[in-house]
Amino acid sequence: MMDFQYGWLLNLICYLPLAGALLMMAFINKENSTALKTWATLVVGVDFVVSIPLWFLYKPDGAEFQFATQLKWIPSVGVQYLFGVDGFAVLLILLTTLLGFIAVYCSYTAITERQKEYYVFLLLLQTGMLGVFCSLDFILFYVFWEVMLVPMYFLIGVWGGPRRLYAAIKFFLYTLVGSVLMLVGILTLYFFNSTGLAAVGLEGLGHAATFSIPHLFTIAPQIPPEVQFWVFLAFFVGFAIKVPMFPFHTWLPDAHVEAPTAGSVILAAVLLKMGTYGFIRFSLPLLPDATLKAVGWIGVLAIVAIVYGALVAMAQKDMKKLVAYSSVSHMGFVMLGMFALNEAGLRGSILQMLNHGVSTGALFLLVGIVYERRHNRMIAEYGGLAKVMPVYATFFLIITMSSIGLPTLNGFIGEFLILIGAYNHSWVWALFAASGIVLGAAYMLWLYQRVFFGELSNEKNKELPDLNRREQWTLIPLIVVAFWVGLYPKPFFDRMAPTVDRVLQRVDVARHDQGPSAGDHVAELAHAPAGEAAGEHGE
Amino acid sequence: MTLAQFVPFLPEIFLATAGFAVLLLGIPLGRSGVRPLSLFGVASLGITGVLVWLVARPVDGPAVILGDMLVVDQMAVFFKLLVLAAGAVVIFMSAGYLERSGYGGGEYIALILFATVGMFIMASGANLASLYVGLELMALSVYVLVGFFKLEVKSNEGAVKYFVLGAASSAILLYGISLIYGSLGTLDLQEIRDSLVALPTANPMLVLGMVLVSFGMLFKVAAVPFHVWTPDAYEGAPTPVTAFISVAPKAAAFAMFMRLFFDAFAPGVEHWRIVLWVASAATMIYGNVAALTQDNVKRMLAYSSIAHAGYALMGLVAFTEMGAWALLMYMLIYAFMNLGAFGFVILLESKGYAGEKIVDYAGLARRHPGAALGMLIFMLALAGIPPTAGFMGKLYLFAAAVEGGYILLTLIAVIMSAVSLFYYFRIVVQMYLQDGEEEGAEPAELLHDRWTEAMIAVCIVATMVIGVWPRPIVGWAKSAVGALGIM
Amino acid sequence: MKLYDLIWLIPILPLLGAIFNGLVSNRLGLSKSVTNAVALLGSGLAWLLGWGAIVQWVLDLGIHHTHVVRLFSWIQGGSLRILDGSLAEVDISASFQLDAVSALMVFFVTFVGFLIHVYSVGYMHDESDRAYARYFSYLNLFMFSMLVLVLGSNLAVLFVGWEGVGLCSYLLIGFYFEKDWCAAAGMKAFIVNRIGDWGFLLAIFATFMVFGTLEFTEFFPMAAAHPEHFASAATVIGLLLFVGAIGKSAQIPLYVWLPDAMAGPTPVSALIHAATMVTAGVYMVVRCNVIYRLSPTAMLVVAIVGGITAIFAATIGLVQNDIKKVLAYSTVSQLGYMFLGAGVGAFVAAIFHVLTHAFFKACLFLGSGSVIHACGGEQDIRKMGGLKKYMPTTYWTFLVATLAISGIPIFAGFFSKDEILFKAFEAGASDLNHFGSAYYTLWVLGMVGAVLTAFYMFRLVFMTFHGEFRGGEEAEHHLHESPWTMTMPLVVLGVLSIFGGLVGIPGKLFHHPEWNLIERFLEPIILPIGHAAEGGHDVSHHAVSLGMEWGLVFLSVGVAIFGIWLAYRFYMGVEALVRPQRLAERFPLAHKLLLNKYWMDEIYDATVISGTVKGSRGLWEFDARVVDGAVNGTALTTVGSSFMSGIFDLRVVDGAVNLIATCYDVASRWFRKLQVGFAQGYAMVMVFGAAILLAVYYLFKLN
Amino acid sequence: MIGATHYVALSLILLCIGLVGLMVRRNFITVLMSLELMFNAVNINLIAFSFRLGDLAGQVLAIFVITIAAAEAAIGLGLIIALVRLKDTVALEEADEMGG
Repeated sequence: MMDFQYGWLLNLICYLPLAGALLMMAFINKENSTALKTWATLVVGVDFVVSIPLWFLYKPDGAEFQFATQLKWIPSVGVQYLFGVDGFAVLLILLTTLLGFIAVYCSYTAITERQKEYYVFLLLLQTGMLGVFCSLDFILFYVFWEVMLVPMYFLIGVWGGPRRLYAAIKFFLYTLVGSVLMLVGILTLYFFNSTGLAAVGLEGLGHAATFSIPHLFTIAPQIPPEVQFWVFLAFFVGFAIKVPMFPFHTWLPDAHVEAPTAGSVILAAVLLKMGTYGFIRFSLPLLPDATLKAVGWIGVLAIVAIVYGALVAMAQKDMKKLVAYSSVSHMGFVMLGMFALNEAGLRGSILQMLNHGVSTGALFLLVGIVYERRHNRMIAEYGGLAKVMPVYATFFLIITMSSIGLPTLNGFIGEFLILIGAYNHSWVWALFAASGIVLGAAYMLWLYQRVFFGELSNEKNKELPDLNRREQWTLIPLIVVAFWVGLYPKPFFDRMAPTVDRVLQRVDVARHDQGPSAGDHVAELAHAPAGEAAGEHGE
Repeated sequence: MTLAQFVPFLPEIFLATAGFAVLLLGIPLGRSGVRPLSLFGVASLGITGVLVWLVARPVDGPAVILGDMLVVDQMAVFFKLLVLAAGAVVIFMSAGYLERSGYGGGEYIALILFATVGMFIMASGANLASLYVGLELMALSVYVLVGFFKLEVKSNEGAVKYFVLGAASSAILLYGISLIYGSLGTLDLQEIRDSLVALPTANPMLVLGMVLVSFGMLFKVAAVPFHVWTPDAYEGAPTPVTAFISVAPKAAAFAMFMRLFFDAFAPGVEHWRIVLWVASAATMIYGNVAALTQDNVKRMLAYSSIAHAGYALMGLVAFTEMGAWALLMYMLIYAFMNLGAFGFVILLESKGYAGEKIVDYAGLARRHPGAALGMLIFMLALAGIPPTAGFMGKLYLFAAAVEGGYILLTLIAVIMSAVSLFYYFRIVVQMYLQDGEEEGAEPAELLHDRWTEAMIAVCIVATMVIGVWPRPIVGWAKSAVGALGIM
Repeated sequence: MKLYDLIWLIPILPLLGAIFNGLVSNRLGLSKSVTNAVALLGSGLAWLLGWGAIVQWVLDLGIHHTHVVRLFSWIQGGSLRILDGSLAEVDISASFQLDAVSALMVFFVTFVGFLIHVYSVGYMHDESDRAYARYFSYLNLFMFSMLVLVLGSNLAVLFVGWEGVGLCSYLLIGFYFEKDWCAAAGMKAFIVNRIGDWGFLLAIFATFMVFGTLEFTEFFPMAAAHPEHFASAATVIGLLLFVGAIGKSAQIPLYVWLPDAMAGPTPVSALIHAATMVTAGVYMVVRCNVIYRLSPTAMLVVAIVGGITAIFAATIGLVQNDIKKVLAYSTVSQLGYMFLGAGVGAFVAAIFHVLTHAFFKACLFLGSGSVIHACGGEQDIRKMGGLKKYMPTTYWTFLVATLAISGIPIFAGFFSKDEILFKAFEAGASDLNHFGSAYYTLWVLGMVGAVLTAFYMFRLVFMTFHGEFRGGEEAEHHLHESPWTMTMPLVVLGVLSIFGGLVGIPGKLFHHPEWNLIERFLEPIILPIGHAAEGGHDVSHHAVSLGMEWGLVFLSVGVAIFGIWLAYRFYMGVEALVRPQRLAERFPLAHKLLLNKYWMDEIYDATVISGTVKGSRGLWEFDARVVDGAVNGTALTTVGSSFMSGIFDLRVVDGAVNLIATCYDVASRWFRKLQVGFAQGYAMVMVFGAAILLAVYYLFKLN
Repeated sequence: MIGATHYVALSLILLCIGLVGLMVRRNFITVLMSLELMFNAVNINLIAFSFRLGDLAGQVLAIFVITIAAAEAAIGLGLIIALVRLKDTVALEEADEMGG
C-alpha cells in the first residue's frame, strides 16, 4: 500500500516554501522589493521544478501511495507524520506548484505595499496547500488544512479591496466552521477504529489507535451505516463549504472579488480543489455506504449549482464576480461527475478539477491585468478593448473558449466525460447538466462581447497598453496546458486511473454487501439520538 | 510521625520562608528594590522547583505524608512545576510594571510566593482539610494581590467583589465538605472513595455535599454560573496579577477538582457528571458569546479564560484517562499562551490604562512587526488554530469528549471555538488590517522591557514547540494521571 | 505511402496556415502578400491533397471500402456499463475516415473553399494588414474545422469540427467587431448553435449508452443488423441529433441566427453561411441515415421541419430589400428542402442538393458581394438597378445561378430539387411508414416553395441588374466590374451551376438508372437494413408510374416558370415596383408580417432572452439576500456579519439582513447584562444559577 | 432527643440567613458579618458531626475554619478601609465602576 522510495522528495516540495519564507523573514529587508520578488520567485520556481519529477517517477501500476514518509509524531495517541501521494494527488501538487509560481510572478506590480509580508504569506500558503495534498494522517491533514486559512485570510484582508475585512472574516469563518465539524467526524472514525464511543453504545473495532488514512480505508466496510451517515454529514459540511457547493457558496464571490489577483488565482485554482479532493480522498472510500445514499441529493445540488451559478453569473456587472459565480457552476460539474460514481464521471471530475484550476486561474489573471491598469472591474467600464489590446483579447478568447468547453481545449474533455458519466448514471442528470454548456457559452461570450467588442467608447481605455512580456508569460504556461489537456489528455488519465479504480472498488464494496458486521449495529443505533442523550447525562 | 516525613514537604517550607524573607527585605529596599526582590523571588521559586524535583518526586510510587494530609505523586509534581513556572514568569513580567506604577515590591512578591504555597497544597492535598487550607491560603493572597493598587478605584473594586463572592463560595464549599464529613465520617480522600464504593445507595445529604463542593470548585475555575467575579476582578487587578490569576490559581483549582472528583468522588460520577456537563456547556457558550462585544482587552481575555475553563471542564465530564491527561496538558498550554498574551497587554500599558482598548493595537504590525507576529501566534493559539499548542490542547479535550460519547458537547465546543476565533481576530484585525492612522485613533506605544520581552519569547517558543512537537508533554501528562483512581 | 493514408493532413494544412497567419503575420503585421501566400497555400494544398486522396481511394480501394485512419487514442474515460449490461470502454480515438459521403464533401469543400480564398484576396484588399491576416487565419481555421467535421470517423471527432466551425463563424461574423450589431450577431450565432450542440452532445451520450461506441463503422452495421432491437433507441438518438442539425443548419425554430450572420464579410457568408457549414446538419443526418431509417418518427419530424422551414423562409424572402438578407432566407429555405429530402428517405438527393446548392448559392453570394463592392457597401436593392451594363460578368453568372436555384432544367438546381420533390411525392404515394398524407402535404408545400423561390430570386435579379440605377449620381460613377480575383471564382462557380447537376441525371426516366452517377457513388453509404429498405423500394416502383414521373417534372418546371413570370410582371417594364406597392397596400397586414419576418426575433427577445436575463437578475438578488442571509444565518458566520455590522458597519454593504446575526449581537449584550456591576448582584446571579443547576440535576435524577 | 438532623437544620438556617444577608445588606460590614455567619454554620455542622462520630477530624477542621475566618475578616476590613478612603462610603453597591 505504501512505497517509501523518494520519500524525501515530497517533504522537500512541501517545506521548501516554508523555508524560503523563514529565510525571507530573517534576512531580507522589507524595503528591498526587488530582492523580495526575486527570492520569492526563485523559491516557488525551484519548488515547481523539484515537483516535476513526481510526474515521471510516479508508477501508475505501483503501490497506492508513493513517495511515502512515515515517522512517529505523537505515538501515544496514534498520530503519525505520514506523507504519501497517489496519482490524483500528484496532479494536484503539480497544479499547486505551477499556480503558486504564477501567483508570485503575477504580483510584481500589483502589490506595492507591505511586500515582504505579502510574499511571506504567499509562501506559507503554498506550504499549507501542498501539505494538505501530501498528508495521509488525519491530524496532519487537519493541521495543514487549518494552517492554510491564516495566510489566505491575510492575503484577502490586507491586500484586498474595499470590503476586504468582511470578505476575509467571512471566508475564514465559513471554512473554519466546516473544518471543526470535520474534526468531530474524524474523531468519531478514530474512536470507532479503536475503543469505540461508550455513551452512544457503539463499540469500536479495538484496533491500535491511529489516524492513518490508509489504515482507515481497510476498516471502511465495517463502519455501520448510521455512523457513516453522521460522519459523512460532518465531512460534507466541511468539504461542501470549501468546494463550494450550493447553497454554501456565498462566501466565494465576496472572497474572490475582494482578494488581490494572486489571491483569487490561488483560491480558485487550488483552495476550491481541497473540497473536491476531500470528497474523493475521504468521503467516497471511507464512507461508501453513506455515499451511495447521498448520491441523489448531491446530484441535485450539483445540478442546481451548475444552472444556478451560470444564471447568476449572467447577471453580474463585475468581471471578477462573474468569474467567481462561473466557478460555482464549474465546480458543480466536478461534483456531478464525482457522484455519478463511475469511471468516466470520476475521471472527468478529476480532470475538470485541473481544468478549472487552469482556466479560471487564467481568467482571474486576465481580469487582474485590466484591473491593474484601470482599477475598475465593472464590465460597463470597458468595451472595444480588442482594438487597443489585441494580444490581450486573443489570450482572453482562448481562455474563454477553454472555460466554455470548446473541443481541442481542456474544458471539453472534462465536461464530456463528466456528462457521459452523469448520463450513464441517469439521463435526467445529463439533460439538465448539459444545459450548463449553453449557459456557460452565453455568459462568457456576453462578457467577452461587452468587454472587447463594440465602439471603444470610454476615453480612459483609449490609451491602455497591451500585455507586457511578463504578463504574457504568466498566461502562456496555462494556455499550453489547456491545449495539451485538450488534445492529448492520455498522460493525465494514466496517472489518475489507479486512484479512480481504487475509489470505485471501495464504493462498490458497500454497493454489493452491506456487511454482517454493520447489520447488527443498525438495530441498536436506530434510536441513536435517544442513546446519545442518555450518554450526555451518563445513564 | 517521623521527621523524615517532612522531607517531601521541604519545598513548601522553603517557599513559605522565602516569602517571609522577601517581605522583610522589602521593608529596607522599598520601592527602589523591585528588581532585586523580583530576582530573589524568582530564585526562590527556582530553588523550590529543584527541591520539588529532588525530594517531592514519587521515586517509588505515590506516597502519602504528614498523617495522610498530603500525597506525593506525579500529578502533584506536574502542577507544582506548572504553578512555579507561571509564578516566575509573572514576577519577571511584573518588575517593570511595578516600577512604572510606583508600588513597592516586597509584599507583592511575597504574596505571589504565599499563593504558590497554597497552590502546592491544593495540588497535593490528600485530605479535605488540607485541601481547604491550601485553597484559602491561595485565595487570601490573591484577594490582596487583586486589590494591590489600593489607590486605584478599579483595583479596589475588583478586590472587593472577588473577596465577597470568594468568601461566600468557600463557605458553600466548606458546608459541602461538612455534609460529606457528616455522612461518611471522614475527610480523607482515600477513605471517602472507599466508603463511596461500599455505599450502595446515595443518601441525599452526601449528594448535596458533593454538589455544593462542585459549586465551590466551579467558582474557583470561574465556570458559569459562578464566573461573575471574573471579568471585574481581571479588569480591575493590575495586569500582571490578572495574568497570574488567570493561569496559576485556575490550574491549581483544576488540580484540586481532579483530586476530588476523579479520585475521591469517582464512584459517585453519575451524581455530579450532569452538573459539570451543564456547567461546561454554559461556560463555553457564555464566555465566548459575551466576549464577542467586549472592547477592553483585559475584559475580553477574562471572558476568554471563562470559555477556556469550559473547554477544560469537558475533560472532567468525559471522565476518562484521556480526559484527565488532556486537562493537565491543556492547563500547561493555556498557561503559556495566556501569559504570553497578557505580556503584550502589560507592555502596551503605556499611558495609565491605555493598551486595554482593542483599538490601541491598531497598526501594530506596521510599527512592531515582531510584536504583532507574537501576538498573532498567541491569538491563533487561544483560538486553537494549528500548528500552535492551542490546537493540540483542544484536540485532546475534544477527542476525550467524543470518546466519552459526548458528541453534543463536542459540537458546542467546536462551534464555540470557531466563534472565539472571531473576537481573538478583532485584535489581529487591528494589528494587521488597520494602520492606526485613521482619525481619532491614538494607538498605544509598545514599551521596551527586557524581562517582559524575554518572558514573552519563552511563551512563544513554548507555544510553537508544543504545537509542533507535543510528544514529550503528552507523555508527561499521561504518566502524571496514572495515580488517579478513574480507571 | 498512399495519399488516402494522409487524409489527416487535409485539415492540418489549413490549420498550419491559420496558426502562421494568426500568430506571426497578425502579431508582426506582415504584408498582405505573405498572408496571401500562406493562406492560399494552406487551402490550396488541402484542395489538391483532398482530390488526390479521393482519386487514389476510388482507384485503389473502390468506393465500397471505408478507409479509416486512426491517429491516436484521444479520450480514455475508463469503462462504463451500457444499457445492454455489458462494460464498454470509453476510448475515443482521433481518427478520420474516407468514404463516399465524406469524399463528396471533401471534394467540394476544399474546392469551393479555395475559390473563396481567392475571391477574398480581392474582396478584403483594403483592410489593414493585421485585420487582413486575422481574416485569413480565421478562414483557414474554418477550413480546418470543416474538414475535421466531414472527415471525422466518430461522433466525437465530428463534434470537434462541429464546434470548430461554430467558433469560426462566431469570429468571422464578428469580424467587424467595432460594430456592435456584428459582434451581437456573432454571439447570437454561437449561442443558438450551442443550444443545438446541447442536443448533439446528449445524442452522443445516448449513442454510447446504446452501442458502446461512437465509431461510425462500428455502430451503423450494428444498428442495420437489428432494426427492431434498436428502433426505439434510434428515435431518441435521431431526434437528439436533429436538434443539433436544426441549430447548425438554421431550421425552425433555431434559424434566427443565419440572417443576422450576414453581418460578416460577404465571402464568409458565401463559404460558411451558404456553401459549407450550414449544410453540416444535412451531412450529419445523411451520415447517420441508418439511424433515421430505423425510426419513422424521426424521419417524419425531419421532413416536417424541413418542409415548413422551406416555405416559411421563402415567404420572408419575398419582401426583403437587403440583397444578402434575401439570399440568407433563400439559404434557409433551400436547407429546408434538403431536410425534406432526407426526411422522405431521399438521402442521396439531399446530399446532391447540398452539392449543387454549394455551387449556385456560393456563386450568388459572391455575385452579391461583387455588387456590394461596386456599390460601395450598399446592400439595399431599392438603391440599385441597371447594374447589368456596368458589371456584365457578375450579371451573367448571377443570372445563371438564379436560374439554377429556380429549378430551370439543365441547370444544376433543377435536378437535385426535382429529385427531392419527386421523392416527397413518391413517399406520399407509397404511403411511406403510413404517413402518406403528411408527405403529400409536404410535397405541396415544396411545390409552393418552388414558386416563391423562383419569384423572389428573379425579383432580386430584376431589381438589381435591370431597370434604371436608383442609387444616385455620385454612386453611379464608382460602379465598375470587380477585379479578376473576384470574377474568376464567379465564372468557375457559374459554370458549375450550369453543369454541376449533370452528375445526377434522373436516369430512370430514360430507363438508364446508371446515368445517375451520384446515386451510384453514394449507394454504399445507404446500408441495407434488415428488409425494410428494399421493401420500401419495391413499393415505390409501383407507386409512381413513369408517365406520372414525367408529369411531375413538367409540373415543377411549370411552377418555376410561373414564378419567374410573376416576378417579371411585378418588377419589370413600366409597372415595375408599382404593382407590389399596390399589393402591399391591399394586404397591409400580410406585408407587414412578412417584412418583419413574423416578428420572430422580437418574440424570442421578449420570451427566451429577456426571460433568461430577468431570471438571472432575480436569482442574483435571491443569492445576495436569501441564500447568503440564510447560510450566514446558520451558526456563527452570523456573528461575523453581526459583528461587522457593529464594528465595521458592513451589514449595509452586504445587504444581507440576517436575523440570527442580530440575535447573536443581542445575546452577547444580554449576557453582559448579567454582569450587573455590584457584588451583591453577582451573588444573586450565582445563587440563582446554582438553583438552576440543582434543578437540572434533580430533573435528570428523577428520570 | 436532639439528633443530627436538628443540627443540620440549624446550620442550614444559619447558612441561609448569612447568604441572604450577604445579598441584601448594603453595608459592607454587615455583609462581613453575614459571611462569618455562614462560616459558623459550617462550624456547627462540623462539631456536631465530629461529636456524634466520635472523630476529632471535624473539630480540627473547625479550628482551621475559625482561624481562616479571622484572616478573611482581616482582609475584608482592609478592603473596607481602602473603599472608604477612595469613596468614603461602606455601601457595597457603591463599588460599581466596572460591569457588563
